[in-house]
Amino acid sequence: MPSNRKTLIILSAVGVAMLGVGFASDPLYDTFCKVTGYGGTPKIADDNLSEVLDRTVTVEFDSNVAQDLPWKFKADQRRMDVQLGQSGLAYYTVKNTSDEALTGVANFNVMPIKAAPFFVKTDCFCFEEQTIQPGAEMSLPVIFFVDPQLDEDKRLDDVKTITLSYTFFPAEKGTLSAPEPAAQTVPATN
Amino acid sequence: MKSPRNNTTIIAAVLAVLIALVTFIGLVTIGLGGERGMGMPADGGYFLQDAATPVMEDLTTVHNMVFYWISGITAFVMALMVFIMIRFREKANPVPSKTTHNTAIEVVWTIAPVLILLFIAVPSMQLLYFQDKLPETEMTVKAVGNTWNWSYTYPDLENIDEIISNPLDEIQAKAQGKPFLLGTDAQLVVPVDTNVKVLVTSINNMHSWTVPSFGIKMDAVPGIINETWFRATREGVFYGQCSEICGIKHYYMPIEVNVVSKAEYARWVANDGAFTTSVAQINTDNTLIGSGQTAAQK
Amino acid sequence: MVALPGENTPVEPAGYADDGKPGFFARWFYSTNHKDIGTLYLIFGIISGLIGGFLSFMMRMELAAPGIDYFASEHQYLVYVSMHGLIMIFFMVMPALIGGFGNWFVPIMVGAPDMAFPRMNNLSFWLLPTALLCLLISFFVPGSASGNGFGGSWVMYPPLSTTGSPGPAFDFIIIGLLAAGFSSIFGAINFITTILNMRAPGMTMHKMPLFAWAVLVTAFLLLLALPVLAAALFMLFTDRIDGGTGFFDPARGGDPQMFQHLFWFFGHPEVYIMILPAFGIVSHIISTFSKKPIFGYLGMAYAMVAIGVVGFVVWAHHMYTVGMDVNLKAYFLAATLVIAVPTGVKIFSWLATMWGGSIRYSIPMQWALAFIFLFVVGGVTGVMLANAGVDAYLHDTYYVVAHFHYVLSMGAVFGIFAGFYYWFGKMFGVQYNKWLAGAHFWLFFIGVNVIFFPQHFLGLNGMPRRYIDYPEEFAIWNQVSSFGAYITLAGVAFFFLMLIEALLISRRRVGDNYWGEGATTLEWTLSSPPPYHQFNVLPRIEDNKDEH
Amino acid sequence: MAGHAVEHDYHLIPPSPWPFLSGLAALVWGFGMVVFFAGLVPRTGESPMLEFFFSKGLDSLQDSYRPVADKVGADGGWILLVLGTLFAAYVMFGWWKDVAAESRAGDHTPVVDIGLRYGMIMFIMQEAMFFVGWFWMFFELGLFHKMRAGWNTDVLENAGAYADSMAPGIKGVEPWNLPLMNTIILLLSGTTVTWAHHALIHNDRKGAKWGLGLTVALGLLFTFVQGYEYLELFHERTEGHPWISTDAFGSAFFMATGFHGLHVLIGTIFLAVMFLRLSKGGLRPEKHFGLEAAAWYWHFVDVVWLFLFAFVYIIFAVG
Repeated sequence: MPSNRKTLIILSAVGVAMLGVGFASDPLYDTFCKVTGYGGTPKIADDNLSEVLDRTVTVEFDSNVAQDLPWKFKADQRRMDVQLGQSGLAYYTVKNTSDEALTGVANFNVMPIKAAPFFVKTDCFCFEEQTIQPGAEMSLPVIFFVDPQLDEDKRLDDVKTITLSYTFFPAEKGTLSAPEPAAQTVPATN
Repeated sequence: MKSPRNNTTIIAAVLAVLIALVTFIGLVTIGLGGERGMGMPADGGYFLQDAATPVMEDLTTVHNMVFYWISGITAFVMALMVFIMIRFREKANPVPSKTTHNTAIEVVWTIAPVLILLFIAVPSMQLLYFQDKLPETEMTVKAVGNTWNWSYTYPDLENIDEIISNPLDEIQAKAQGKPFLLGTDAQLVVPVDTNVKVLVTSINNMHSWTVPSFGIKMDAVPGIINETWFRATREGVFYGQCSEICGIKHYYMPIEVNVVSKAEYARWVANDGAFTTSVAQINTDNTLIGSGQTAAQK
Repeated sequence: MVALPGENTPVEPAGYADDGKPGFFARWFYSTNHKDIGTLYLIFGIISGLIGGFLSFMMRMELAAPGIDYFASEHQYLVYVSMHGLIMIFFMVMPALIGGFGNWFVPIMVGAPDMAFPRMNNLSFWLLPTALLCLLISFFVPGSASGNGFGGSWVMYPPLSTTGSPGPAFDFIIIGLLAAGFSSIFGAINFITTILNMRAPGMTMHKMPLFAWAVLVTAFLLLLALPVLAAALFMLFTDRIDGGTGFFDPARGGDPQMFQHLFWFFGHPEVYIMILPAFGIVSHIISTFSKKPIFGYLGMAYAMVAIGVVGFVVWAHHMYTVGMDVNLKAYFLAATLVIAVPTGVKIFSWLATMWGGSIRYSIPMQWALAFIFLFVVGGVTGVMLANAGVDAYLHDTYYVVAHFHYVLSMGAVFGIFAGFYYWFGKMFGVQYNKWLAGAHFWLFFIGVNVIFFPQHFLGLNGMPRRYIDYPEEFAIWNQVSSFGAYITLAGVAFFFLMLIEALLISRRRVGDNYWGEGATTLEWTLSSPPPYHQFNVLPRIEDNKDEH
Repeated sequence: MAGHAVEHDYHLIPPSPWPFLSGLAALVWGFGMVVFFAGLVPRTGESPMLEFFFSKGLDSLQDSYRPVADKVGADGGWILLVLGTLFAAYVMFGWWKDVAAESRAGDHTPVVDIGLRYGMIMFIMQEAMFFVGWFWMFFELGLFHKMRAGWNTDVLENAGAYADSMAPGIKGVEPWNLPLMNTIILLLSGTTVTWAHHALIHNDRKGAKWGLGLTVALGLLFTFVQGYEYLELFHERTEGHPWISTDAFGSAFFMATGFHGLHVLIGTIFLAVMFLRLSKGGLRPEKHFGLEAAAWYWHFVDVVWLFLFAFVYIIFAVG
């Protein structure tokens, strides 16, 4: 069947070519990135480059500690007035009140929900393991700004206050980070 | 249809109308006339608890409005069924008709529900947005669900410690004159006529912070902070119960909110969270603000 | 026994007695016959119903008075609550309605000799005992530190179902539900293929009986909703493994509320899965006993399709209080209200079918009429609950319990019993005792109303669900409600008396079409019971001038 | 009526043991899953029945969280799991052998054949919905959850910003490396399976065998590459980039790609069986639904991969 043979040949050629491109893609991509600079974007939002508006919102800071983590966790300031687009720097303090080194990890959320998309953190301690020695204290900074685009949305006209809330959870044994010297004493995972 | 068997038709129609009227009037008078629990369920009650916030007042209004509609629909369907069941029973109507279509009526019973639903949807939406939109709140309380109790903090008041609100057992409840399974050993204290923002979260399982008289039910989810608000318009103690299954003591983690006058609240705050000793007179004009409260409101 | 047309006509035993039926074991365990499998499903449904009913009866006993009287622990009560829900939904209503009646009558109604995949049909059935066994095992293995069994309700929300119930009890439930899910998916594939591919010559989609339509829509709902539940259950399963995943673990960036979305994306279509086949059955019964064709057949069929479609986009109305964005709530409010429209079309079409008819109040007709009325009551409270604002008060109270028991315990279950009495003679070749069946109906009808109507009051007064103990203020209506449970139990007793009397003692034979002129679908052209393989010569559906 | 001879083309099947045995196999397998992954850990004295059967592996449940170590694979659950899997494999083998035999016996008339097609389409539909669940979870983690938690608004406008929108700690996998290769492998295998199908239609059995064989080989290659990638990712984890299976993104990544990998395996086996049948002289040019079903399934797996590649890999790409 000549037609089939032809198909076979064409397909094989295409296949080999594709495989070749596949294997070559890694060096090619690397070169591409080197040339264009594309791809190496940092993880957290870039610096705050937005213009600053007159409208002010109050950011309130809230903190929680989940069960089974004997830590004290407080925001150093209860609230902070920021203009839209203006960067804010806030600190939280967390203290280990137990007598063993413990590791925790924080998650965060923002209320009201509709304002959350406009609340941008440029630096944040969330989802990073924090290991604290017994009785030790740690100060955790968070840098944020409220996107001025918030002002353009009519739905958000009533937003005067934004609550930023962090919750510390005990980090599970060996799941979050490679063993570091400090993390050797693993909390009883309970 | 056959030539009308007058008697049957008349009897059926009269009965149907009677039953519809009885159903509707009965449902509406009994259903909306029940005793209303004041801050807690009424004994043997069968109606919403009394409203202590504007949200709950609206909620009651919407509920009643919908209740009229659904009672009417139920009564109407009942009447139709009764009429049909009597008029078209085998004996009264031995030869069935073979009608299978009537476009007009099919259109009517598609359009009519749409209109009714529109009538229902509009106030319902208004209530929904009213509930959701936080007004300028004058103070904040935070309720945290735990297995199995609630704890309350006043983020703005440095001198008030965390209030751990444990349920009272039967003997304690009796001794303190509080209802068993509703009473707690430590209440949440808020002033009357004040917009209170409530932050709700949990530190383990999910819970739900509920005060029926306030029209509030907000799930407490670990790692997520939810916010809602209320403005109590009358003083008194208001009870609620956890409303999201959270483990074995789900039934045993009540909520108790004490709404006091502004003066009383100021005294309570000045007293570091105790009602016992009276404190120097406080100017009632600016009572609301406790020591730690700053300028949440401009 | 009132003489019904045809029921005294003796049926000649020839024709089906030794129609190539295999021996007992091969017939019932290796079965590839849709009628035998349907019977197995019905028996399975009855057994599960007994178990689930026992659980609910114990709950009502406990709740009859304040205080904890019967249960060993609060945990045990929650286990009963959870298992009652799961068993009734997955192992009673679904097997009976879809597996039982669907298997028995969908092939016959579309004029097919059997299901499209007879072997897979049996697989659907045999996964269910496995699944039920897994659920029953979970009673006896540790659930949480508080005791054996899983006490997180049928909705299985994490973290209560992950870190809150670390024992293997819940893993058994996951496996059981996965097995039941696959059973239903295979069943759905089978039904869809049967209905689309095996209709008799001349049987166009628009001539297909409404029960077949109902099962078709149901099957699509199953096919599209269950895999999502399977994915969610897998997520729960791996979340529960040590060092496993963190989908619902906020500490790892997961979201506990996401499970609720996945669950209700399945869970809301699920309630239509349970009620749509009942709609189909009731349509036939109303038409048969009014001696009139269905009014607005096309409207009825497409109303079911509409309910199925809209049913997929309203799931989050179960989650008004979790802290959703208000615009989402508003959308779900509106979408949920829309469902009332096709439902209303169905109700009014049934009434219009009866209008001008010549109504005979046989036992199935009584169940069907009760179904309509109770479904209306349950439906209108659904309209109340759809209002997101009002739901802030009523969510997770007994009002919700009353609502969904009105549409399921009285909707779906009344549909099941209606179908059971309607087709009893057709399935088993013998007729029930009208008096026993009547007693069953009336006791059951009164009983369930006494149980569930007061629960509206409890909910309005503020009593939350899943409570083993409650403040004294709720005592009166709880007592009434529990009293209803005793009445219902008596009704169930009459059901079994009826079964014993009809199947074992009297064995009154019935003819082909024992309901007479109103019964027009194909099953009435067959003997009672039908031959082991029906339609060796396919029936030919003629154009009916009454149709459009 | 019963007296008549069968005059329709439908396929009535005699009683078959396979469904019943499938139920049993599912029971064994399910038990194995629970025992293997969860362990049977009754509180002392609470489960006499289980203690009787599994007394060796019993552990006590100390508090509300299960102890971390030694649970996975404990209690001899793997024996049950393997037994269940073998049992299930045996049942499937027996079942499909029957089906193939029936097909050869001419039971699959045109109308039955159409039914089989319907069945396969429905099956693929439900598989698609299964993946909808995983993708939904994925988008929730990528979009909505971050939306609630604070997130850039311009993420919808460009992929780079989308990647930035993830919470710190969430890292994607480099897409233009092994994943791209896998994409090409799968796309290629899609063409080879089509080739096989067309060759069979033209009764070019040799070509069909070549096409199928190549497809199977490419499927295996995909699995191999995927396994290698997993290995690398696990390796990365031990070197301090611990996102896999620890945070929710890692969970979604692993479970979604893992289930896809499982489907690739199933599809490969499906195709391999077709290859064997073809080699043994089965599958005629005018009648080869088994092969078609395998091809459909393979294309489905392919499409799922494209979605995974686009959303899981590219959008969450790390630089």
